[in-house]
Amino acid sequence: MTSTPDVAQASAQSGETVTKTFREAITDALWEEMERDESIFIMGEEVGVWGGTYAVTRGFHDHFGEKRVRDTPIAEQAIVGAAVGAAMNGLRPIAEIMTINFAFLALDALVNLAAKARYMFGGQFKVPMVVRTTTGGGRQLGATHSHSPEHIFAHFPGLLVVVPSTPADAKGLLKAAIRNDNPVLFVEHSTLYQTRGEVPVDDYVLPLGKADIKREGTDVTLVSCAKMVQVSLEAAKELEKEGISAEVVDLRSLRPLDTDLVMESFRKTNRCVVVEESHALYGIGAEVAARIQEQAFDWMDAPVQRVATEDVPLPYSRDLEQSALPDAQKVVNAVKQII
Amino acid sequence: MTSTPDVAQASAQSGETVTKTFREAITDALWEEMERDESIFIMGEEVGVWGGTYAVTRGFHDHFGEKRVRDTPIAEQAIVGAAVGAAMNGLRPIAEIMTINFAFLALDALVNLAAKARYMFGGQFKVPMVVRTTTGGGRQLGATHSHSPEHIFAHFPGLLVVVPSTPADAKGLLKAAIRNDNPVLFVEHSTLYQTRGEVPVDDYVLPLGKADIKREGTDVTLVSCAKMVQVSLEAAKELEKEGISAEVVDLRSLRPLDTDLVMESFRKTNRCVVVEESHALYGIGAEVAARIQEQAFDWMDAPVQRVATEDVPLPYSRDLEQSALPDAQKVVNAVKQII
Amino acid sequence: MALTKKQSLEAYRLMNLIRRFEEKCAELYAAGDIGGFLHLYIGQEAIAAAARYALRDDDNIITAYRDHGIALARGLPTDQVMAEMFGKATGTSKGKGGSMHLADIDKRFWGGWAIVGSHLPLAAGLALADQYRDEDRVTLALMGDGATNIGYFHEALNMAAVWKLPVVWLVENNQYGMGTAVTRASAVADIAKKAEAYGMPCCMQVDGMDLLETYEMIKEAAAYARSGQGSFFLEVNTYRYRGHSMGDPERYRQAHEVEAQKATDPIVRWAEHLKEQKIATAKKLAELEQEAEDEVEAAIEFARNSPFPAPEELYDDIYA
Amino acid sequence: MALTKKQSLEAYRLMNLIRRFEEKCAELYAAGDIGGFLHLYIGQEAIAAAARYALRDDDNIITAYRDHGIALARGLPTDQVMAEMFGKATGTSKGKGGSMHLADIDKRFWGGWAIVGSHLPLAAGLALADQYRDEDRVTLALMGDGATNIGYFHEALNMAAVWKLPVVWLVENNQYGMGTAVTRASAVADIAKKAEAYGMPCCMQVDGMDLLETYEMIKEAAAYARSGQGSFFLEVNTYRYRGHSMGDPERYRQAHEVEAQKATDPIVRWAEHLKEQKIATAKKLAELEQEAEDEVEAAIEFARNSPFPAPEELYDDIYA
Ligand SMILES: Cc1ncc(C[n+]2csc(CCOP(=O)(O)OP(=O)(O)O)c2C)c(N)n1
Ligand SMILES: Cc1ncc(C[n+]2csc(CCOP(=O)(O)OP(=O)(O)O)c2C)c(N)n1
Ligand SMILES: [Mg+2]
Ligand SMILES: [Mg+2]
Repeated sequence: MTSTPDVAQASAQSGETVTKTFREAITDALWEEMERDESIFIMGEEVGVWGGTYAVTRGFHDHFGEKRVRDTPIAEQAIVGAAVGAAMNGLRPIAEIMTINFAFLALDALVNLAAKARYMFGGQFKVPMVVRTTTGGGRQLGATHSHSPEHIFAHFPGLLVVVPSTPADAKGLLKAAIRNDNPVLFVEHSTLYQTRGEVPVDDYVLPLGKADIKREGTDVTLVSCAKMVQVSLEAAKELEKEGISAEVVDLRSLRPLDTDLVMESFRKTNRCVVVEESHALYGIGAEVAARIQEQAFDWMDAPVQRVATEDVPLPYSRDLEQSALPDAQKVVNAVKQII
Repeated sequence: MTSTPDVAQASAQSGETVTKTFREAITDALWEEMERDESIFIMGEEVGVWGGTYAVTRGFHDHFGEKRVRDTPIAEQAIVGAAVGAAMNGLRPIAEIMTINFAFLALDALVNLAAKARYMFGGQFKVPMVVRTTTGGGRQLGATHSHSPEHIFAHFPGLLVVVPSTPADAKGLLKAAIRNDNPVLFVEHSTLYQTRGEVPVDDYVLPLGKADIKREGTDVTLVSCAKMVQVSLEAAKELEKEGISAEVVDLRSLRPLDTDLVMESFRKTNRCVVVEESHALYGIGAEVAARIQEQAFDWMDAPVQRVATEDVPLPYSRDLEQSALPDAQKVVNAVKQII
Repeated sequence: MALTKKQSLEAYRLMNLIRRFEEKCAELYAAGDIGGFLHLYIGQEAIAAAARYALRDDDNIITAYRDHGIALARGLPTDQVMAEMFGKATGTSKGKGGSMHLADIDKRFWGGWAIVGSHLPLAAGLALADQYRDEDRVTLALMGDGATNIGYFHEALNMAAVWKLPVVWLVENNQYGMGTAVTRASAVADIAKKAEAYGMPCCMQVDGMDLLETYEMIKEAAAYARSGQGSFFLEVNTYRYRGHSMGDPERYRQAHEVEAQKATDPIVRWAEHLKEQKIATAKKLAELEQEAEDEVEAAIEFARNSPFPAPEELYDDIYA
Repeated sequence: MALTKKQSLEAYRLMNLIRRFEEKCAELYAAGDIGGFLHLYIGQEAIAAAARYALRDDDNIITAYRDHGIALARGLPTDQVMAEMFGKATGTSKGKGGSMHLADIDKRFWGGWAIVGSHLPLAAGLALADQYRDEDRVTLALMGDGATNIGYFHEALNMAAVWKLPVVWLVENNQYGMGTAVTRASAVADIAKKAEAYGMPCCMQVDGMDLLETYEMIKEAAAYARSGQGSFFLEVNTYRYRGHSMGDPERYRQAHEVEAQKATDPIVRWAEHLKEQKIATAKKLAELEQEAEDEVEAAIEFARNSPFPAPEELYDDIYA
């Protein structure tokens, strides 16, 4: 049995869309929510005067002022911890941890404060907060700055972990995260910020914890999230050239982890490759594979394959780093192993 | 491909054994190693004057002195970080983190310092250190103090993670960990300290990263480690009464994770239940199940089952807490689902 | 600004309540009615009592796992606190928290927290929320001497100082963090010196065995914080008579050290004071002691007769 | 104890080497030869040069990601440092570390480390190992002003103080942690005040634009640490002319602030000093500048002609 939060959210849609970058979609969500609710504020390193190291909160400091857009000292434990305290006491903080690598320092605050505050005191407290952070390798930042360990935070009940892959999802899921009364770790892949996509213009709120089909197909199911959805889609294009039709399922959230769509897809394709950016050991692919054999055993025509980052710290040197990361070719190869 | 350290170690054995508790076995290993090598020292909270909160280092402070048995401030980041620095500079520190819950605070130090120091600088540094810590729920310590997240630390290449289940293994693996030139997280289950078993009297060193069969059987493979080996053995006894023969595989190490024995066993039994103490999501059971379907697909008569801690923070109230933890009955039930 | 006569008597009753409560808990632990870790407050009662009267009822209080004393002082019902010790559904945290995790949101008592130092950024956050809404509450963050060596402490106090958050940081210096004497773990023996790194006004060497002195210092600190000038730091000297938690072998101190400390017992001193000042007769004090004892007995009765949480409550209250 | 003539001239060459190196790195970054994050040391050169001469060659040095200057000062071969920038197999870290992760174990240069503050407990550990073996080395731990707000800082300095570890903690206060001015992030403007929490002797407001003053202070601090009395804390004021890293929009300061700071340029000042003291002629200085420039050019050449790591090196050097 898996514990599940109540994640249904209103989703108003006129159907009208506009092209936006992933970054703009996030900026919009933040801006609109802050305009809507005074109890929301942002805190983090360089979120104010600098405008966010990934330029997501540019202009916020001027517009909302120092009270609601707070530059902090370099103190990840205090950033998350203070956000939890403020959330318990009635505000709706959006804390930013510059990159998820620095969230290692806040693991205790996320797991033992944010995720436990409600249960441990018999439901007295509510912790409506979002911790935004960036993830991902591939930018030659070296071993300490290139982790993608979001599933680790998702291991613990009490904390929701959202991993969007498109501008529209980013907007809809971030709004949902902000409105949710539970702590949410919202993870933005730093190499997605420039990507573009159609985003609903109006108050767009998606349900948290629902996977999504990003491409339909019949021969194999590719399961992934965040940046790896792009890689999967690329692979799907390659495969199409060879007459293999791949369905791409975007998990969108690692807790709750919704694998219903995966099962549905798998019962159709009978084959699956999970594409994940962290190392394979105890990772997303392991969980998805375990669930498939648990829930769709009779539909398995071949073992679920995993494409993950090599089991090495990420090196600086460009080609070497790239060789360690999952790419479309590796996904294609994995598919061919089981088709 | 999984990265593997060179873990072969000498293992001198006269065959003579003596009954010892798990605690004594660890104490012996520490004592003998400290007598053997002056560059080994112990640091941690309450390791000295107190004698270790689990009484493992009782008498060490008097015998080896303050220089080699160092009480530290409450400062997990500095304990691990300073141990890494001392290891880089030629010593062989054994740092103690009182419980693995507090190691959350040292995740960065373990992953970004200990595990990366060698690779990131092109192999210049060596980090021969052990971080000893305790794990496990079931003692009514509440949500923050009852985690068993060792697989999380094992996710990252560079760090070895050892999880012994018997006094003999504890001694042999701890000696191996201390002699190994890589950082090792050595995890002792706090409810195993009182358990007894035969321990070789002489300088007993086991290879790191080798699983072990703790009970032979033919109908189902139970895979586990640490305290869950006990639970699995209990379940095996119950199952025997009903004519089901269970083989119990003890992983003994979560990185390197040796599943060769698991596969061997599985190819014989065609059925497997993984018993793990943490939550199931992205856990040990997921990894083992994923590997079985990858490596022994044709031998699968039924899905691999997972018995894990319920997906809730651990509550204080005794029965409620117990109900959340894996036990023999749950293992038996899981086995019956697939037999 | 001294305590009123009524408060003075109440304080006596309260300190006795805490002590009786703790003594009983020790017994109940031995008997197996209480499990987990149990950290007693015996010897430190004056600090909780002082905080009780020095703060407004709507101020925030947050502390670590050694939380029974301050919880009772804050007015959490003794019944519910004891029921929590027993792990009963009627406990303050429905039996899910236990001794280390008492809380009462209605009393703005934000919990005992068991990871050393982790509640200090929470305190900053609680205060931030009040400051944000222009509410003139103060947050009292109690911590042990050992907690001042951990990173959380530094990050929280620096942040609080930069943002001028209305927090009273109160170190209950009971001379040891588990078995480690202050000077073996802290670079400075006067813990209040650490406040200088945060440019915070501070007060060293407050005598935590003296209810009045402690009361006055907390009151002053709270007034400062409430005035909008920022945080205030208090180092209050005290002593715990019992082990760190149950099962402490106490190799780190001699029995006579503990005995010597009992000479300054806060309850005895307060009794003397009340008698000297003619605030109470010996008989009145004995009555109050009896009341305290009765309250604890009734609480044990309540706890014993309360139900354990139902099995299905396991999955309640994880998410809002 | 002043610098010898030879050292004085070497120091001039060294500071020029660092500056040229950094200027070239900026160009190479723009050209795509260098990737990742690149943090330049321009403006701070005097500190690295001072450390070069104030320490013994067998003392330990450790720093953060802004590490090129101190690496070159420590004598890491310019060729290898540049090759590391390029991610080449001939780099100090075989191309695996990049700009932020230079190291040379033979030179006891223990690396640049990129998680803010994380190298501070490493420094404590390095010093502990020397103390343990009765070796009289000192460890110099360089850090930024921003790093003094993180938990690592507090835990490491407290531990070092309790154990009297021979460390010189040197804050390169370049006025900003990324875009956050010191006073917006730190409770105290005089960062050296933080040393009081650790009972450490300290020195505030060292002029890091003045090579001699900085040299003397580091020398004094190292002598103290070497004498067995424990750690010493130095706050050295400096300024970085360039952005935090490449691509910094620099919204947090005005161009004229940067220009004003250049008036105290450490290299210009040192050139004046050398001329005034008749240690060098303008011609000699120009020669040294040219040498520095040639060395950097040669290093670029070396780096360019070096091979990238072979694909199979990916799995090398994870484990010992
Ligand atoms: C981060 C962390 N490390 C270690 C512990 C174990 N521990 C519990 S209490 C304690 C001592 C705390 O001492 P102090 O802060 O002086 O408080 P006191 O118990 O004296 O009230 C320790 C080390 C913990 N709970 N959390
Ligand atoms: C723990 C952590 N948080 C955040 C960052 C991102 N970051 C890199 S450098 C930096 C500023 C550090 O400033 P300072 O210590 O003053 O050093 P300077 O860059 O000025 O030399 C920040 C916030 C990081 N690397 N590590
Ligand atoms: Mg204490
Ligand atoms: Mg700086």
